[in-house]
Amino acid sequence: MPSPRILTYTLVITGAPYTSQAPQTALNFAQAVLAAGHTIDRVFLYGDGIHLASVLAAPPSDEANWTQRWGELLTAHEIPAVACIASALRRGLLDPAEQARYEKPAANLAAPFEIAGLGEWVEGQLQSSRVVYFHSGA
Amino acid sequence: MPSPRILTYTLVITGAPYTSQAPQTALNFAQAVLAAGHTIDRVFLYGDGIHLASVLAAPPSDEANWTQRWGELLTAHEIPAVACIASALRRGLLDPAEQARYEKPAANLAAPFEIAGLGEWVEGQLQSSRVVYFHSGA
Amino acid sequence: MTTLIIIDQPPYGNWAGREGLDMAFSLAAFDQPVALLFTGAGVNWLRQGQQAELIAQKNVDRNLSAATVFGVDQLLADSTSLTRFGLAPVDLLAGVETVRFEPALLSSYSHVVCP
Amino acid sequence: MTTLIIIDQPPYGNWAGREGLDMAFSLAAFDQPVALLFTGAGVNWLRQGQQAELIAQKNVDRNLSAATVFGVDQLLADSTSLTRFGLAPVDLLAGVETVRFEPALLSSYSHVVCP
Amino acid sequence: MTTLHILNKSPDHPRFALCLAAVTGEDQLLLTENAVLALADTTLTLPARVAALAADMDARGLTGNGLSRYGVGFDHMVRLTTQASRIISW
Amino acid sequence: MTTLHILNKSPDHPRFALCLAAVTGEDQLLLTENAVLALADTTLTLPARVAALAADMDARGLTGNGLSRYGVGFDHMVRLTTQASRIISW
Repeated sequence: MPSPRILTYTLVITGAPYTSQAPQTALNFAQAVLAAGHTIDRVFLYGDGIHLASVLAAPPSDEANWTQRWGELLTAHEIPAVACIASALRRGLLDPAEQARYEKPAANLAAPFEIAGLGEWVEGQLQSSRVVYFHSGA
Repeated sequence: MPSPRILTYTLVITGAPYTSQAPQTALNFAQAVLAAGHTIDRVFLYGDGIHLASVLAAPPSDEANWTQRWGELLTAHEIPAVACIASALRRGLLDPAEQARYEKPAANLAAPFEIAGLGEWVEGQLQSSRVVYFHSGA
Repeated sequence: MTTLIIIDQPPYGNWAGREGLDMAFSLAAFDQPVALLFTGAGVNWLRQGQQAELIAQKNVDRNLSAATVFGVDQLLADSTSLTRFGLAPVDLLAGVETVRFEPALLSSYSHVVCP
Repeated sequence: MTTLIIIDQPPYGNWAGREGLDMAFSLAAFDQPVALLFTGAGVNWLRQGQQAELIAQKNVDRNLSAATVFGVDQLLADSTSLTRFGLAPVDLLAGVETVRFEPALLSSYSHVVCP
Repeated sequence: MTTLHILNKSPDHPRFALCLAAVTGEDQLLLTENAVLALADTTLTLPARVAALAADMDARGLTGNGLSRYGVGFDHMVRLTTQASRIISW
Repeated sequence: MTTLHILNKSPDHPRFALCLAAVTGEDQLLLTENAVLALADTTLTLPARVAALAADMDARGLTGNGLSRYGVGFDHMVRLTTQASRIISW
């Protein structure tokens, strides 16, 4: 057995909640990564995965709110989470700056998620010892 | 050849824009239905299709805004368009009434879309002479 | 005027199957005749002993077991798909009727929806 | 340290392939080594004469033809998939290299992404 | 009773084979979106009565090789929906 | 170099076959979400080194028939990601 070492992770989520299982599988994995003593450098939402960062999701009270559960984990462990700006704008996920730029009536990005470019993903590829993707299933 | 008769249509869209081609295929079909002299009773958005009704979508200026194009057609021909409430709430599509009920910071439903239950789809099945579905592709 | 809803997606990993079930129950709630046909990986909705709460989702097997009580006329399952996934009658929820997926089966339904 | 992006979804009907291309061009823009591998129905991205403007989408063939100029190291296509879709070398965009999809092909890349 | 089958899935999607298993010799198949690639798929045998949306074919470069005889416009798609007694979207 | 393949697609999805074509005898395959149904699919031959998320198996009722020996927790999934020199999510 190799001796345990501390690794760093970037998690990429490309599947949406309430359509795919990706955000919940990713959350369970993230909790296990942290429990094992490793570090999560960042979470990157891409494609349909950006819907995880919508503050407006209102699932029935007997179903999990994945945005809220992810938000709690990210905040507790101070993990940066970024939604890809190109994916977000097309799909109607806006922060106040993009709301103003596109003159839209509202913003709907949940805290602590942020909006940024694919450069954040490239940085994850370069810096983290592991990059794990959580795609939409089928 | 049977003589041409006026038929009534319900269109059901289950695929999201900027992820599937469903809203654009459905729009072209709707225009051809109207051009042929038929009537569209209603458009029903279900599952991921509800994202078509988001007023916050901000695609690049050289790409089509499907919410806007659909809105223009619906308004010009006074066609009711309904997003399934169960699909919409989970995915973060809210009108002001649902925003208030769930105490959310914003609403994002585009005019002239409305939010209602699957009963609207059942009514379409019963009343329209044709029901055509536009699913997410793959 | 019966509507047949075809479920060909497996449970829990994506929502297409579940949204098809909601359509079926909705028709039944409005007293409209409706049948469900499970085929391909979709037959796994019918497996006994599901524990979806372990992945923070809702079990559907109770709803499906009671489908005929709620007004769903038939629960059909394609025999080839059942064999493929090792599902014998004893493994299935109560009330499932085994059929063969073929045009003749579909032809008796006025509406066929494959969500 | 080259990243291989695998595109197995066909063009225009869904966004997965396009989002994979965006990932590849983004790596190239940051001067990171990247290659694209098209397989399955994904090889249809490489067909000459696409007119995506007819379905109100953006043509990608110009971008793909210039991929190596933009810094993408290789455009690879699985030979079996090309044959399946009737694609001979003359039908393809310039600069495509035909390969066989197998573990040995993948093993030379440090990252493999299949969006 | 003739059925119009509208199919928008890529030929390697399981829904594609499911649809083909449901089509009879009298039925009409209409290929849309990614399903038009089936016209170029040399491993497939399509039913006798098959058409495809021309815009989707042209978008994907499916023009030569005698394929254009399959292409139809949205006006024809509407006509097919009026003629069929039942429509299934796969 | 051993690769960890993480596969979440249903056995009838084309991505499933693509993944299997990429797995070598030394590689580890981890089935997640709908891919765990492959353990019940009598038409499939899976690679030697295969595991599956137990929660996804239990959710889908895949408990009996000696299947439980494949089940692992998320802690094991993390361990697999630390041991592999490369990870591919299909």
